[in-house]
Amino acid sequence: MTLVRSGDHVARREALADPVARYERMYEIRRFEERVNDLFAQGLIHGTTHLCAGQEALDVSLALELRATDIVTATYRGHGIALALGMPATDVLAEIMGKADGCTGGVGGSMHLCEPDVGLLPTFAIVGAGLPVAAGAALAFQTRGEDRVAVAVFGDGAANIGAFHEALNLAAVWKLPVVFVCDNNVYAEYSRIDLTTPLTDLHRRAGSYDIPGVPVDGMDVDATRAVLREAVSRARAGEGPTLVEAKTYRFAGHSRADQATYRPEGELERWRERDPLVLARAALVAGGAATEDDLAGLEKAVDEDLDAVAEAVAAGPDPTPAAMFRNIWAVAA
Amino acid sequence: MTLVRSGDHVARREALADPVARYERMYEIRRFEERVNDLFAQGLIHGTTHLCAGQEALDVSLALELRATDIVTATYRGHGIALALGMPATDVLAEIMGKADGCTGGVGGSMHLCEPDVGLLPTFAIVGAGLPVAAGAALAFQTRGEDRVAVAVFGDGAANIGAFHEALNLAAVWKLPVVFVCDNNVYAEYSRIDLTTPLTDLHRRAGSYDIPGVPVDGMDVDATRAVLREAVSRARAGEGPTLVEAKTYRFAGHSRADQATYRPEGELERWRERDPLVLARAALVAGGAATEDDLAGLEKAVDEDLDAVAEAVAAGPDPTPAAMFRNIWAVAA
Amino acid sequence: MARIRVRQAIASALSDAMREDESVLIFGEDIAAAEGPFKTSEGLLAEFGPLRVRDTPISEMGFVGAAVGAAAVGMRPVAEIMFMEFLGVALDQLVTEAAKFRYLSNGRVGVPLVVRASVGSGLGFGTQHSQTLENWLGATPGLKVAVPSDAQTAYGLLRSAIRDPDPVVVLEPRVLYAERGECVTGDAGIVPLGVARVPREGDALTVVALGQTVRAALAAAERIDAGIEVIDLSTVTPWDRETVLASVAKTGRLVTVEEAPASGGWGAEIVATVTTAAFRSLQAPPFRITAPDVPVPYNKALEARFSPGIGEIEHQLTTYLRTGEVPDPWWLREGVAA
Amino acid sequence: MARIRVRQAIASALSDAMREDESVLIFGEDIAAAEGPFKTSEGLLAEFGPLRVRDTPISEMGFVGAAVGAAAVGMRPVAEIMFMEFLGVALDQLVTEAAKFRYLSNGRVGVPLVVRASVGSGLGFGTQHSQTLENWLGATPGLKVAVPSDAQTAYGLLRSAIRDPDPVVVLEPRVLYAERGECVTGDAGIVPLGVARVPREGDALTVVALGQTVRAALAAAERIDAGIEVIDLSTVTPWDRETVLASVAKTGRLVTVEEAPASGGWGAEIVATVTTAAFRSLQAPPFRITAPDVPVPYNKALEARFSPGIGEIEHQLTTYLRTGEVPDPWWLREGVAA
Ligand SMILES: Cc1ncc(C[n+]2csc(CCOP(=O)(O)OP(=O)(O)O)c2C)c(N)n1
Ligand SMILES: Cc1ncc(C[n+]2csc(CCOP(=O)(O)OP(=O)(O)O)c2C)c(N)n1
Ligand SMILES: [Mg+2]
Ligand SMILES: [Mg+2]
Repeated sequence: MTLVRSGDHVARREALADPVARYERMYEIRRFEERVNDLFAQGLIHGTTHLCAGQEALDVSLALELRATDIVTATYRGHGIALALGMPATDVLAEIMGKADGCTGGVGGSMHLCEPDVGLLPTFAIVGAGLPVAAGAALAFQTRGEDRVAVAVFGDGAANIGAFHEALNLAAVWKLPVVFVCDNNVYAEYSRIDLTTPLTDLHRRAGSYDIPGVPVDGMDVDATRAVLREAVSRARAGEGPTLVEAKTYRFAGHSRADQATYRPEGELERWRERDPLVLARAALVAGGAATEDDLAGLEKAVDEDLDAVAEAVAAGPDPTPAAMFRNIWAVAA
Repeated sequence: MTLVRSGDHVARREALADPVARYERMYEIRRFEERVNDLFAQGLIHGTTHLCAGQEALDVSLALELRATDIVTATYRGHGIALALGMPATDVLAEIMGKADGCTGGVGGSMHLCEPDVGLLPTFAIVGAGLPVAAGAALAFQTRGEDRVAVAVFGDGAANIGAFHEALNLAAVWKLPVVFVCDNNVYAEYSRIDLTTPLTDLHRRAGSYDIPGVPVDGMDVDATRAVLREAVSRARAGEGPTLVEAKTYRFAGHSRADQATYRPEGELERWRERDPLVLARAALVAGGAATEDDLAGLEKAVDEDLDAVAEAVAAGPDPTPAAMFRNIWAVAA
Repeated sequence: MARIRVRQAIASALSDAMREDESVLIFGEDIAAAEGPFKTSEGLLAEFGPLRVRDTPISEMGFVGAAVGAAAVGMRPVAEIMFMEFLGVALDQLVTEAAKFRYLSNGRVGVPLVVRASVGSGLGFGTQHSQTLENWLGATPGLKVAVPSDAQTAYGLLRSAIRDPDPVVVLEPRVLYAERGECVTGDAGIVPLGVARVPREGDALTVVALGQTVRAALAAAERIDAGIEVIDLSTVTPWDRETVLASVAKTGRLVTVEEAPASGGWGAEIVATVTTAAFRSLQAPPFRITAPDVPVPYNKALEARFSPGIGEIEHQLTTYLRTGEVPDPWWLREGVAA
Repeated sequence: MARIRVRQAIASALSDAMREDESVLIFGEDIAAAEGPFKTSEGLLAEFGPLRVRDTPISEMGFVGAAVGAAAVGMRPVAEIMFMEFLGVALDQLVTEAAKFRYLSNGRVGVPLVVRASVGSGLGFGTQHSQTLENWLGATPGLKVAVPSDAQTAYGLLRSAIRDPDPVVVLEPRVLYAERGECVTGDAGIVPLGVARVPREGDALTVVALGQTVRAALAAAERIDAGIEVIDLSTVTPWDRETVLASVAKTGRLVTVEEAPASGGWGAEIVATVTTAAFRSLQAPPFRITAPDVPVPYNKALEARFSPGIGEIEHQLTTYLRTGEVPDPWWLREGVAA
């Protein structure tokens, strides 16, 4: 792998057609998050961040099933999706570090990644806010007769907020080309899902809008991919929205300060056995697509690249105060 | 029937134990609304109003199954509920006419009726707003260990708004003593229900919260009463919320200006055959509880009373400008 | 030049915009088949069809959010909010999302949406359907807010709002929908955002009004006839400092006329800014003519008194011109508010 | 007198209120088992149990509405909104419902709820989690809004808010949660609503600050040491006209210090009201020291410049005292905002 810079996004996205490259991307996401965690611990990053370890399979399969012209609304837990969709680690890390070269120029931060070239709208720090927006993008596609699709990715906790309900109903009644992907990682902040809703099989909420609701093992990249493929092609064919519930697990705490002491004993460990990276790696070796050595080499290359990225980003320029005055109105005031 | 004035609310409520009195109340509501309509036509009422003809059976059965200490949140289409719960026609009409003797002193109007003595919170002009409020009243009862129940009454259109979703989930996860009563009268303003949601059997939305969802023929006072009784006693027994969907029909237009020309041909006429008053009247006569003559006499008495009410209210005092400065802060500014 | 109703001017602006630009689509509750609760979309479904003219479920947060998404991918959606209050569940999408997309995308994702909402008192809709609430939007860099005062500005500001690359909220005084006025349509009828109008010139006193208070202020100024300049602010954020400051430089006196309570109203921003910028040219204390700090009452007579009418404005301005001092509003003069 | 953190002062206020009054119950996201995202409810679940201390689903409109209902039937709920922005879907319940119940019930149904929400910039939470947005609430007769500036006011205003018979929103500057300060608890520590504090007296200039700008204003005043009176507004609606007017009557000069952009901020109301009421006693133009009219930036250095800090306040006040003219803010002085 070589350092990818802005402009190569789509190529980076298309590389995922290769199963080995899919594993590589998942590995990159995992390691990227570890680095972000370290940089925080070292005081080199300001504010807060939300790591996505445990949901790499979902992020990568989503990227694989979408076209670069499709649109994604995601959340503050969005580093993995950004990387999966094709954003290079430099752009993402620079933003997280508030650098001038970050994807928003350093005014957004970890919760606000954006790359129109791969269809990523500014990620949403408000729970649920991205669902109606995805429906709206789909409305545009439908109105213009385009075969593009919009996808909203959101958490289990977001399924309890009003925007979820309104967006699904709107999409259902208008048969919009949108897929609602619920990343059910068992927790919303420090609350286990069963503390905040009696219905934990969230795909069943699709019934309220007479649309398909499909659960899937979100730790399994192939299974997830298959379900998303079906949902995306339904949308693209004009058959309306689907609610996909990917059952995943949040390996990290909610945000950087969180040690996740509220987890029942053994829960994390049980889920770790189903780590999407472990599963994907074993499948590649078992299927003969790559040897242990191939993968070890590839992992080393990713590690080295991320070293180089981290070094380059840290040395990059900070924005000047003028940055906060730009991009507020269409025409500079 | 004699003119009932403030203070006799509870007695008026309790009268409903008698099936003939139930019919009488339904008849009163229907005639009351006709008068309101006439007063508007004569330019004697300001603003707008939303008539409830067609939902009298629901209003009266609800009043019958609740205690005066229970709490109801209702909507701008609330004249019937107010009368059913025990508010005398004078208080309601005076408010609609903006009179000083109205239940809010004339500052509220048709959309904002209120009578704490019978558990009616100020009715809600914002669609959906009453559902979380009812859940909150139920939360108070639960916290204090009281066996009181809260009921939210709302329309089919309200089932598409975020507050519906959030309130039902909150009530379900906390097992609150609340009953959600959806008055599915087929229309939200000028839109038939199937134009704004693919799921028209709204009680099925209960499935999203793992609570019971029960449909009922809202034109039949006995059937409605039975379903409400079950839901209210579940709530009172601490078994949590129920979503009741009463299938009714809005005989009038949405609000005063609306001629409802958007209705499919014959629809109104078909529903008219199931007019709750016609059904209830026939049942009384058939069951021998009253003769045609009894009922004709009773209807005449109601008509006369409403004549007297209308006359008295029209002659009543208007509020002075000082009224708009009262009751904003707890202690007068 | 045709005299048309304000609601017709709005429908014309929508249809002209939809003819001019295929990316314009409109949606809201009962705006398609029923042509709008206030008939502001008459004829549009028939002309533009159900893809571009849509009835929505009662889901303000959902469809305002949908406007954000549609705008972010190149449409110019116009969402109708029947009564401004209903934005109470949708401010997130406007203030915290739409207004910030350009900033959060390094200038690459604009959100050219328009939200139209009816506002204000005067028709007996009661306290939950009669507020103006432009304060909900006014502290939001990236979001523009315009308020028409007659048929021409209803047409022209809406056309500008739809062409604008940023999110714009147009707050339409509901009481004006049925009013008639002259209205030039087409490009010549476009009224720019951010520019105040000066429908009446004078050199003794600057009166800044907005929306439904413009005509009352003008009528009061006619009656007094003593060099009163009346400014129709038209765009309340960002507002036209130049025009107002130039006027005050000339008159030395500033009064704002608001239909709603003083607290939290737009008048404070005008008075504060002008005072800071033009302190030495002020010859008398600037002040605000407003409603009292109470919810909008329902009763017809009370509602009529709530918002400052021609008589009240005339009284306050006359007293001010005569004495140079700030007059009491009616509720203090009459000792009504204890 | 103990020096405790602001978040501990808040937890103390909640527990003292819950001990005093059985009708107090609290809820919000992760406030029970996890003791609050900002640890403002430490120990409360353990002491008061799961009926009175509840974790909610992510449903701001739902649980703010539930607070309205619980309050309407006699409880005194305190709902926590983690970040003020999340009220963007719940203003309906506060502004259009809670604030109007007393009015719409002829005085028979009060809504003694409290909503606590964290506000403001300074911790790198980015543009959707750093606004202050008190403007969303300020035009609402019937609704009170208080903003603490240290441990004592955090404790004391919250106690008052909970005892108050009307709905009160307490906006807590998030950046203060970890700060320590002296804090008297119990009845002696209660700080009344609607009364401004005067932590520093002087006769040359009145500075009105709120929330996190109070300490910056005080520190700047210390440095300048030229008769600067600093007022901590404490309650932003309804605000204490008497104290501010008395101060300006003495000093003849008024400056407000806001952490957020000028447009739509609370400072306009103060400047406008004081100008109208005390025009003749003003010896120089009143003005507002604020953030620029931009969204809150994420980058640490940029965020630090966004909100007026001690140095900026000192500079502007010094220039003003020296010249009697309104100083330019840093972005104009430095030519940064093109
Ligand atoms: C409307 C709103 N309420 C609360 C929050 C605070 N918050 C941020 S993340 C989060 C938990 C979300 O959980 P979930 O939807 O399951 O997503 P996850 O974090 O697990 O990816 C909460 C409550 C918010 N950002 N927006
Ligand atoms: C949040 C909100 N959106 C829109 C409206 C305008 N409005 C008033 S009544 C109504 C229709 C409601 O329909 P439904 O819930 O079926 O009740 P019904 O009128 O049939 O009793 C609408 C859209 C409102 N009052 N509140
Ligand atoms: Mg989660
Ligand atoms: Mg209906």
